[in-house]
Order: sequence, then structure tokens, then C-alpha cells
Amino acid sequence: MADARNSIHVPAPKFRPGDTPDFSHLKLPRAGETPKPDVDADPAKIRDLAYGLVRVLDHNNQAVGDWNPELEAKVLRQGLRHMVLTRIYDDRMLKLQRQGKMSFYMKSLGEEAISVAGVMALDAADMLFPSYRQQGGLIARGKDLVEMMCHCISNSKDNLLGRQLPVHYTSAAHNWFTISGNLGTQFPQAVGWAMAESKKGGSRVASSWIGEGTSAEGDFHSACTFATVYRAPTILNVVNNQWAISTSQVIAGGEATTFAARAIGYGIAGLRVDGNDFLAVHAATQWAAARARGGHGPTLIELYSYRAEAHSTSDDPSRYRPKDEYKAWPLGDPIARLKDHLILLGEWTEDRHAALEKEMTEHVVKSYKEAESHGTLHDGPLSPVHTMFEDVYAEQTWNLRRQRQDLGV
Amino acid sequence: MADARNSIHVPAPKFRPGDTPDFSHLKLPRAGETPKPDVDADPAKIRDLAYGLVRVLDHNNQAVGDWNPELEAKVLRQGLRHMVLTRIYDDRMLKLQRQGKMSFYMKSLGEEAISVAGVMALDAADMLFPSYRQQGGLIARGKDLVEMMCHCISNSKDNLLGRQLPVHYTSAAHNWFTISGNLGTQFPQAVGWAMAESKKGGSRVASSWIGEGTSAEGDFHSACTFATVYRAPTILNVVNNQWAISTSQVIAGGEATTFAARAIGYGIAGLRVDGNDFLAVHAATQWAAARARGGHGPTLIELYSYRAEAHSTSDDPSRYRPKDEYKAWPLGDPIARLKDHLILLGEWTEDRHAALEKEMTEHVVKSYKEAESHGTLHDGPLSPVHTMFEDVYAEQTWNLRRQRQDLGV
Amino acid sequence: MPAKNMIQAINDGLDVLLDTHDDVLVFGEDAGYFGGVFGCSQGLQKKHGLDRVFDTPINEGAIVAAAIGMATNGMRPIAEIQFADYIFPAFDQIVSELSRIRYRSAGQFTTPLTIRTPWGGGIRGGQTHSMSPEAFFTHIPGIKVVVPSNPYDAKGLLIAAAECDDPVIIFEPKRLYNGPFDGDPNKPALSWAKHPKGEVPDGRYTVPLGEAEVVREGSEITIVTYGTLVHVALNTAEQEGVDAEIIDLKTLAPYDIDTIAASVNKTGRCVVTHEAPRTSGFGAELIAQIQEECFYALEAPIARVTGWDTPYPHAHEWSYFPGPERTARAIKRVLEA
Amino acid sequence: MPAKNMIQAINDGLDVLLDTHDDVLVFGEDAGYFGGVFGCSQGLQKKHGLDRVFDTPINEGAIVAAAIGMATNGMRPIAEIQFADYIFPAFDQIVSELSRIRYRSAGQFTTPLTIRTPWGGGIRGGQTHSMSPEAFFTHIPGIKVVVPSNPYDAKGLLIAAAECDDPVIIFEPKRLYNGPFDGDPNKPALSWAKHPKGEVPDGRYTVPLGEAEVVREGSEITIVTYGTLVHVALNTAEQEGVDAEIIDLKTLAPYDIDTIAASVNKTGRCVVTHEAPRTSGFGAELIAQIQEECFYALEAPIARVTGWDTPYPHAHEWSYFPGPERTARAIKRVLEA
Ligand SMILES: Cc1ncc(C[n+]2csc(CCOP(=O)(O)OP(=O)(O)O)c2C)c(N)n1
Ligand SMILES: Cc1ncc(C[n+]2csc(CCOP(=O)(O)OP(=O)(O)O)c2C)c(N)n1
Ligand SMILES: [Mg+2]
Ligand SMILES: [Mg+2]
Repeated sequence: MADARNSIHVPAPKFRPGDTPDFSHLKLPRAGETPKPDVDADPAKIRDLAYGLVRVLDHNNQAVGDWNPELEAKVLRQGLRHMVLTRIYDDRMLKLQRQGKMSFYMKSLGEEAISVAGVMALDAADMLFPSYRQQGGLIARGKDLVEMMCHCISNSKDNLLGRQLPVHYTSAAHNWFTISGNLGTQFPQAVGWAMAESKKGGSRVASSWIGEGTSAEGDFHSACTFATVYRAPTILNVVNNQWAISTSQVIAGGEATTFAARAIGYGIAGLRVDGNDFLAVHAATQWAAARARGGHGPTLIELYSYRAEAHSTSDDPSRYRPKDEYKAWPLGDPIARLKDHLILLGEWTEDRHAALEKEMTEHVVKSYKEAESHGTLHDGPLSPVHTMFEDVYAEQTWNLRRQRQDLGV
Repeated sequence: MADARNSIHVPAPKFRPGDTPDFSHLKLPRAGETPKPDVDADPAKIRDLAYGLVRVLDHNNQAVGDWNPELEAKVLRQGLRHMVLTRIYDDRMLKLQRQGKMSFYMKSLGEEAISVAGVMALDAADMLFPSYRQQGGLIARGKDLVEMMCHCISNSKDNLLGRQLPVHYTSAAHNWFTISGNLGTQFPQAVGWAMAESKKGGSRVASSWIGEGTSAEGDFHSACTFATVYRAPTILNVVNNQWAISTSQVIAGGEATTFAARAIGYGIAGLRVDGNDFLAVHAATQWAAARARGGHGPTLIELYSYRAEAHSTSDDPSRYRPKDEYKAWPLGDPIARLKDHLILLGEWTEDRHAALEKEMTEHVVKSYKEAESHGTLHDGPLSPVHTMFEDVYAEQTWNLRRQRQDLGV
Repeated sequence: MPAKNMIQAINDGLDVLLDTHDDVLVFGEDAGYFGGVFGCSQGLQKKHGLDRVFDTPINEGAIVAAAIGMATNGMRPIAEIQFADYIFPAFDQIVSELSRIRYRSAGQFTTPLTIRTPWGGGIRGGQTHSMSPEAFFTHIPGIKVVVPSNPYDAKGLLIAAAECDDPVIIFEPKRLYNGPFDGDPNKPALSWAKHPKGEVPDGRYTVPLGEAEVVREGSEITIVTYGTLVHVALNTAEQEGVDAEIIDLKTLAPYDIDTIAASVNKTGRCVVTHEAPRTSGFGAELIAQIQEECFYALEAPIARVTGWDTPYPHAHEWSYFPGPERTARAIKRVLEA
Repeated sequence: MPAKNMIQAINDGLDVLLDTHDDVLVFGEDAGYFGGVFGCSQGLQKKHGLDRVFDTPINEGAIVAAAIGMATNGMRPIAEIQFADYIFPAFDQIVSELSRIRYRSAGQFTTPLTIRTPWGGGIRGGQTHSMSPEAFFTHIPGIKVVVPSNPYDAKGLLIAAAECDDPVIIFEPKRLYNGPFDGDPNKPALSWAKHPKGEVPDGRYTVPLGEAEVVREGSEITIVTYGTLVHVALNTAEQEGVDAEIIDLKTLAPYDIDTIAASVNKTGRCVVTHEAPRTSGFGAELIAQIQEECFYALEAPIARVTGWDTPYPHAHEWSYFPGPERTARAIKRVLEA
């Protein structure tokens, strides 16, 4: 703590380009170690969870401890499938972006369990307020891949009419809110949605995701304050993937404590979860959802993970962190871990996995072919230009009508 | 906790007009009970303090326990003097407001220890970022009463040239920042000031105050986030006086936990302090200041108190809380408690107290006479009208010059 | 028809909305139990229940964000911001979210919510209880902006706003809450009871958004204004004996260009007045558009009478307020040009 | 003189300021170690130290609030907001605090700080990386607003802003960072190396705030603009062979009315262009003031060429961007009127 008082204390990550990353200083609880309270537990009684780490899969990829959600193998295979598809989809989209097929892309490599399990553990009717890195959740909700791609390449079938940057999906049919480019704004909106759900006496819950970097925004405080005051049935997920573009989680306030600990400040339940452990994410989400549905209030979940890729297609992480840092990351790869777990259970094989990867690759390739048949940003066709002037208001106002005429469309 | 899921949970205060207030449900730690850690304590080791209550004066008004700051009687008498003056000043100003001498006023009845001890425990060079209810601190800093009044009645000697509402004092000479009418904005500003102080290698600290209602604003989160990240030498005071205009502290997020507990979320030191105990406020502030000066980072202090009067001259508290709620408040009157303590020490008498009150009353009356000789808002003289166009920029811009000419001043 | 002041009219409007629309929720700082610092929601919690009319924490951004979330879950929230001066913590949620959710989701999500907030000066509120920030909001595509000038309109526009599927911000001239105000602070206060627009019908009725009203016909000059200054303009025209046509805009976004242009084309002269600072105030937009539409009819430059380019001062409030004297001077200048 | 692009010029300006002023601090999201997502502060942390050039948490309101606090403790902070689209969480601190601290304290506290932020469209940024929100800030008394259009000005205005005792917001046209852009996205990118304003002197120099520049003299019509559209206007005038006088405003608040009025009084015709939405954009203010100053000289209504009243779309970016074709049409309309 003692810090000489002759300069601003500016926290820095342990490793920079050129350094050899070594995370042995991280004291991560073992699988099974962090206890599981009842869903109606008083937040005051479970503060330790914010400093623990909910983990189910141990170093042998065996599921252990109270948090084991004991999911059917079918469900696990489904999860694996969604994660593999997400990863392959991301890979392909990145390549296509490099080829100029879309303006921008953001991968979720290494974070697939967070979005897939975080959505699979909920009901289809539960409402999702995601950030831009939860594409796995949309896939888990069964969104058509072609539609996702049409959005990303802004073509004539883009359901957002070319208005949004790629990856900023909207899908009301999947209870998937419209993703914002402005960080964090969805967090308190989710709480408002949940308040309305309480009002209506409905049993749906709202789940929202932001990054650890985003948790510094005022909207984080808005969400937590309203959630605790009105006991809104909300799951507030903070994905701590260690990085916010170029800044380490220590710049977001992760030096002095965990992000799950923010929950303690509001007297709400807080969990810290191994975000690379499909079973842990599923169990924690299920617990939080049951808690919310039971009227016991919101839960803040810190999903501890690592952003394995660049922030987006616009940055180069080798300029601010060691190239191989992800390899040193102690929580492993969520897909490999679930896969090995299933193999251990005798419910999966390397061959089936290879076949799955092949199937998913073909699915992605085929989907892209179809998507591209509806146009690309670069070559068109796009949505009709006149749609640019629509949906500003429910009915077009005179100024927009004139502007449309002025453009001659 | 279990709350039927068929409506929004809207917390309500225990008592409303007509109810008989009874605070026996509040479990308030006894004086001396809450331990005092070293000033360089790791916040992770002292989380319990956020749920305790730093108290020094016991029910007999004896100073007990580790937190006893063991101040000289001279200092205590000085504190008593400032508190008495503050109270009499407030009383008189309220009356004058009712007589139309000023447009608006806000009292600090019952909260005098918070501002007076919170400032006396600091060095004169330390910078203060107050809210509108810390007038006691300005008095403790030795600000001339006539000047304070001239500001409140917006006359020709108002150092703010009639630009601000009454009670929104500014006094750079007293290291007293310019009070804002916008709640909470000063909290992160104080942190920025403190960062600059670190940068310069100076040893001054910044102290800021907001109300518990205001702690819901995004600026609270801004302040805590920057304070923890940059370990800024700041004291962040949250005055929990139970009310924010008409809303109880439960509407601000006080139902589920304490406001001091917010500190835990950020990994910074958090204290909950009996705000009506001069010695406790002094000791806690001293501790936090030493901690900040030593480079050990910020402290969040919840000052537990009760707003004994109306919010301001614009509201009527009998419409939202029992008239006599303050009388039932278990933490007593800060002036009476310090007075009785001094009497117990043999350092004060009822007679001296009566004489002090008389002296202060005369001081206030005389000061007001002088202040009024420089004008009042109602009858003038005011500051010259042309000053309205100054200080918008360092140099007057053409538009303001023309506007001034247009007004013919 | 019962006479009501503007607070009562708004209260009545909220009551009607709560009665007739299950999806209407009313909330804000002190807006629940207490009924708002100006009393606009007084009595409504008691009548409609704790979870339809409630208090919020002091966080304007959260109020708007939560309202957005509620709106996307089928509600029609009516949020109160205690003073327009305090709307800025919510500015990001308004600019980046509220205004664009329909657009960016291509209509999959909509946010039919209403924000009401006391606005303008003239009550000795100093720089943080007197602002007129409407111009900011007129520059945000997707937001409708409304400023009523009397009890009848206040209720009718409120109901129209709440029933409208777009987000609407209503700036309520707080100086008019208790009575019309013609710009002279030294005259005894007037009462809405004696004003025709103080007659407020019971039950549901609407005043359409986007339509201005010619509140005084005239042929010499057009005065375009809204809110408190409608009364100042009327008073000035009477006092000065000017044959002025006065337009009460009521809705600023989208504003009723047809009514304005018809009038200016007729009179050939125009003054625009508002209380907000001059530079980049809403008057600028009006003038830019009027000169485009009515250029050949204009016989003199269009004049602006506005607040100064300073914060709203406390002591010199009446030197800041664009009252009858300054309005008259501008009219004269334009007439003589 | 070395040729620099705009990023290099800004980087150089920051470096000079850090060298010559102990009280200058540079910070923002990703602005420290990484040097900013556009690289404007690249290399400066290494050179000037971790506590003079540093990263901040992602909270724009806190960045501005902390900068205010620092400024009141003797610093001259230069804060970067990553995109102008993300300045709104700081709007309250700018409107209610930054702009007023000198005023409300009667000069006892001042906030000489600079906010830099990448601004405008044309880089396929979609609605949240393309905004031009300058009009909002020109409506805030106490704030100066600057928009450079080339590397030379970017450095000189930055140094002038940082040394100025008022708060200044600099909107940096991100489409110009790497080269001038004449409005045709299909042409090969141009380089600042070949542009006279790409010549950036070493060391300290300033370009004065509040002064516009006539970047092209002409007698037929005046085009008033700033930022990216300066180049579009120049290109359009050349292409169309119009004898247009083109004014690069550089400072929007306070804007240089004398230069504008002199030109319009000479040409009698005027077009104002900006990328921001039309309604209540800064063009409205310019037009309102120009028609007042130059009424009798004007031979045609002043025209606006602006972004549409919609969010900045992603796919239809070039149908939104007010490029040469639309500019030419407006010029023609005004010339023929
Ligand atoms: C209000 C706002 N400020 C800044 C940005 C620019 N920005 C986009 S992503 C990002 C980093 C976010 O990091 P984090 O929250 O950790 O999420 P991650 O990318 O790691 O998933 C930043 C600063 C933005 N989009 N919105
Ligand atoms: C940003 C903002 N929102 C709302 C208000 C109106 N307002 C003034 S004081 C107040 C209550 C503050 O309560 P609290 O923070 O508990 O302080 P206290 O008055 O109890 O000292 C409110 C809502 C304001 N001044 N600024
Ligand atoms: Mg992150
Ligand atoms: Mg309070």
C-alpha cells in the first residue's frame, strides 16, 4: 500500500510487450472450494463469494462441488456446439473483414462460455441486454446465422437496414435488446425492464452484460442503485476479460479488489465466477435467475476470463501486452475444458469433436454464401436509401420528408 | 427478503406523518465498540468498519475507546463555539429569509458536528469541496460572518456578485471550493484536485461532502473509481442525514446496507461514524487525513446523522415525516453532547454556555446589521449590473460585449 | 369547466393517464409520496398505488435509463426530472439511447416515454433552477420537444405526449405554474382562474403535438415564441399597441413551420423570443428556417430577444429575463428597419 | 519544415506543451501507454512519465470532473475523449460545472483545461463513431469550441487552447487525421505531405482562437464552414468553377463574425455547411446572425448543407455525408435565386 506521495499512482499491468507472462501470483480458489448458498440467501451473509471463484470443472475437467449444475449430457453437448459455432463464426467473420467484406468486427475468443452458458441457463422468455461481445448468446438463442451475417455485412437483408455497425445485433424475436455502441447504457435499462416485469407480475428476468472496463461508467452505478432499491429481477454480468482495449483491468479499478465486490457496496448478491468454465457460468446464472424469479433481488456476477484476441479489428494488442499472454492465462480454454469434460464422461470423443468442427465450418461457409447473395456493404445491394429517413419517429416529420426529397430518394 | 413478485418493491421509511417514531430497531454499536485500525491498514482487513459506528462519546457523554482523539479542552471549546455560532447563524438567517431578506436558505441543524469537526480535523491548507449544508466548516475556517451574509443577501458586497443562490458560498482564501447547485459534481472534482496534489508532491488532502441522497448520482461512482485507481489523497464524506428532501435514505439505497459499505466495493477504506459526535467525526477525519497524507489512499466516511430541519426554505417536512421524528432520533444533539462532555471534564459550565450563546447571538445580529448596510437583494444596492456579463470567459467575447451594450449597462 | 392552475392541470393529466392506461407509470425524485417539489403528482401515489407512482433515487441518468427499459417492456413511463437544470446527467441516455432505439433497432424496440421537467426562470432560482435548455434537445433527431404555455395546453399536450409512440420531453415553464406572467415582476401575481386557458376540461382530451397556435392575430409583425414569453409577447403587443401576430409554438420539435411561414409571409417582419441564451438557442433554428422560407417577404432582418450568453444570474434575474421592455425595443427596431 | 499528418501534428503539439509547461497533464481512455486509439499521444508517456500522460478508467464524466479538479489545483489538463460520440456522459460536468466555475466563483476559481476529441464521420464508424455534436457546446456560455481543418492549425490551435485560461473543446475531424478529404470516398486517399498546411513548424507556435480564415477568396458567394467540409467546399468550388469565397471558421465559439459579415456583405450570397444534423445545428446560429448583420446585402436566402436529421447511418454513410454534389446544388440554388 505505502506509495510515496510524489506522483500520481497510476496502476500498470504486470506484463508488457516483451515480458514473459506468469500468472502464478493470482490466488484462484480451486473448483468446488467456493460454497453455494441458497437462492434466497441474505446478501449480507454471502459477501465472501465476491472474493471467491465459483468453479465446477477442476484441473482434470471433472465437475466437482456444490455448484455443479448436473446438467444432462445433451445440454452440455448443445453448449459445446454453440461455443464451437461461435468460435468458428468469429474466425470466419474476422477473415471476411480482413477481405473487406465488412467494415468492422469483434471476436469473443476465449469468452464463449460466458455468453453461451449465460444464455442457456435462462429461459427463452428472459430478456437479454448484451454488450458487443456476447454473440455466443445470440447463437445459443437460435438466431439464424445468415441473418447475423446479413447484418454484419450491411446488405439488403440486414434487419437493421444498414444503420448499425457490424456485431451490434438486434433481435426482438430472440428477446435480444438492440446493442449500443455506447458502453454501459444497457445496464440500467435492463434494470428498468425488470422493474416493469415486477410491475406486471411476470416471472421473466433481465440479464445484462458489460465489460470490466465499462463498469467504471456512471451507468454501472445507476444500474446497481436502482437494482438494489427496487429489488429488480436482474442479473448484472461484468465480464472481466482483463482488458479494455489497451488498458488492463487495474485501470478500471481492479487493483484494490474484485469487480464482484462492487455488489457488496450495494447490499446485493455478488458472485465471482470462472468465466472459462461452462458449468460454473451456467450454475451461477441459474442461481441468479432463480433468485431473481423468487423475488430475492438482483445478482452481480463477475465473470473472470481473458480477452484472447484483439479488442476489435481496429487494434493491435501486441502493442500493449505480451503476444502469448493468453497462453499463460491459468483458466484455460472454455471449449477445450467442456470438451474434455464430456470426453471424461464418455459423452464425447475427439472424432465427434472434429466432426462437429467440420459441420460448423461448413454451416458457416454455407451461411455466408447465402448471406453474400443478398449483397455486401462494399458491392451492395444495400437496404433502400430512403430507409435512412425512417424510424427516426413513428411517423416521418416534415423536416425528414423534405430531406428525403432533397436527396431524391 | 422474500418479496412477492407482483409489484415493484418500493422501499418506504418506517414512519410517516401521524406515526409515532421509534428507532429502537436500529442496532447502533456502542461508543468504543468499533475498533480503530492503523492509518495504513489494508482496506481488505477493515471491511467491518463499514458496518460498525465510530463513536467516542458514550451515553454519559464520556469519551471512550480507541477512537478518542484526546483533543485539548481548548480545541473542544473552539469546536463548541463554531457549532453554536453555526446554529445561531442558521436560525437567524432562516428568520431573515422568512422576512424576505433573502430568496432562499438551508439550515444544518443537528449536523453541525459533521461540518465543524470535519474541517477542524484538517489543516487550513487542505482543500474543501462541500455541499450546501457544510456552512459550519466555513465558519470553522474563520470566514467573516459579514461576508457570508453579504453573499446570502446578494448585496453590493456579495463576493459572488449576486450570481449564486444564497448558501452557495465560494471562498478561495479559505480553500473552500465554489459550491454547486448540481448535486454531487464536486465529489469527482475533489479527486482530481487530489490527483494534482499527488502530482505536485504536495501533502494537502481534499475533503468533499455529499448527502446520502446524492450518493445515488453517477458522480459518486466517478469519484470512488478515480479515487481507488489513482489512490488519490481524498476524504469522501457521505452525510447520511436520513432524508433527501422528502425521500428517506432507503430510496437512496440504504435499505440493503450502509453507505459506508460502498467503500468496500471499490477496495477503499470505509468508516461509518456517529455524525452527531464531535469527537468521533474529528477522530475519523483525522484518521482519514493521515491515511491520505501517508499515501495510503482515500477514505469514504458515512456520517450517520439526522436532518433536523426542513430541507430548505422551500419545503415542509411535516408532509412526509412525523413532526417530532428528530426528537426520537437516538444519536442526540451534537452541541448538547459536546457541551455536556466539556462540563463533565470540568472545562465548561452552563453559565459559560449561556454566555457563549449570548455572545454568538450578538455577533450574528451585529454582523447582519453591517451586512445589511451594504444592501439586500430586495432593496439593493446590488453589484453593478454590468458584472453579469463578466467572468463568463477570461476576456469578454464580442457577443457578450454587444449584449452588455444592448442592455445599456 | 373547472379553473385550474398549471400544476393542477398537469396533476389532472397524470391522473387521467393513470386511470385510463394500465401501462402508465409516474416517477421521479420526490415525485411519489410527496408528489413532486411543485406538487404536480400530489395525491397520485395514494390513489394509484406505490408501484405506479413512486420516488426514485437521485440519479437522473438512471431515471431515464430505467424508463427506457420499462418502455421496452410495455410501459409508458412518465418521468419527472426535478428541474430542467438537472437533466444533464441523463443527457447521454437521451442522446445516445432514447432518441435512437427505434432507429437503430429498425423499429423492433420503441420507447414511448415522456419526460416532464420544470423549466425557465423568473422564480429567483439562480443559475441552477432557471435554465431553458430546450435548444439542446431540438438538435437530437428522434426526440419531440414540447413547451406548454397554459393549463389547458399543459394537460392536453401531456396526454398527447404520453400516448405518442415517440419519446417526448415536456418543458414546463415553472414561472407559469401558478399564474400567467406578463413579464413585470413588480405587478401583483395573476391567477389562471381568470384566464380562458385556465379552463381545463375534466377527463381525457389532447392538444396535438407539432401544431402551433396563433394566439393573437396581427398584420404588422410576427412574434414567434413559446412558454413564459408567450405572455410577455402578448403583454408587449398590447402595451405598445403593435398589430403583432403572436405564435405560441407549443411543440419545438418538430416545429410547425407552416403556421410560422404563413404568418411571416403575411407580415414581412419577425421577432423570435426565448429565455435561453442567444447563441445557438432555438431562435437560431427558427430564424434560419424562416429566412429560407420567407426571404422574399421579409422587409427587415429577423430579430432575436433572448437571455444573455451567461448563466442565469440570481440577483440580476430581471436584467437577464427578456421582458416587455426588451421585446418592445426589438419590435420597434424591426418595424422601423 | 517537416510535413506531418494531423495525428503527428497533434502529437507534436502535446509534446511541445508537455515540454514547455510543467502543469500540463495528458490523459484519457487508452491515451497513456497505448497513446490513444488514433495515436495522438503515442510515445508521450514514455517520454514524459507515467504521471503526466496516463490512462483513465472508462468514464468520460469522471475524466472531465477530475480535470476540473486538477485545473483548480494549478494544472492545465488536456483530456482526450475517445470519440466525440462519447462525450455525453460528461455533458453535465461540462454544462453545469466546467463552463461556470469562473462565473459562479466570480473568478476565484478557473478551469484552464482542454478537451480533445475525434469528431465527424466519413470513416464508416456508424452512428456511434461519427457524430458532430459541436452545436450543443456552442450553446454553453463559458466554453470555447474549436475545429481545426489541417495539421498546421491542429497544432497551433491546440497550443493556443492549452495556454488559454478558458475551457476549450477541440473537435478533431477524424476523417482528416491521415489526409485531406475532398468528399469523394472513391478517390485514392490524399496525403498531408503534399498540402501546404501539412507543413508543421517544430516547437511552439499558436493559431489564435476566435479568428476565422478566408481560405479562398471569391466574389460570387460565401461558403462558411469548418473541419472536414472546408476541403469539400474548396473542392466543390474548383470543380464547379464558382467564384466562391470560403471561410474556415476554426473557432465556433466565439465565432469570428467580422470575417463572416465582411465576406457576405461583399458577395451577397451565402451557404453554410456542416456534417451535423440540420435542425438546430451550428449553421442555424450562423445564419441567424448573418441575416441580422448582412440583411440588406443578401440577394438570396442563405442555404444550409448539412447532415440529415437522423443518426449517422453506417451503410448509407455517403448518402448522409454532405459532399460536393449536395454542396454544388446548394451553391447553384443560391446563385440562381
Ligand atoms: C461511452 C463510451 N466510451 C468509450 C467507448 C470506446 N470503447 C469501446 S469498447 C471500449 C473498451 C471496453 O472494455 P470492456 O468494458 O472491458 O469490454 P471488452 O471490450 O473487454 O469486452 C472502449 C473504451 C465507447 N464505446 N463508449
Ligand atoms: C443533479 C441534481 N438533481 C436534483 C437536485 C435537486 N435537489 C436538491 S437537494 C436534493 C436532495 C439532496 O439530498 P441529500 O443528498 O441527502 O442531501 P441533504 O439535503 O440531505 O443534505 C435534491 C433532489 C439537484 N440540486 N441536483
Ligand atoms: Mg474487458
Ligand atoms: Mg440527506
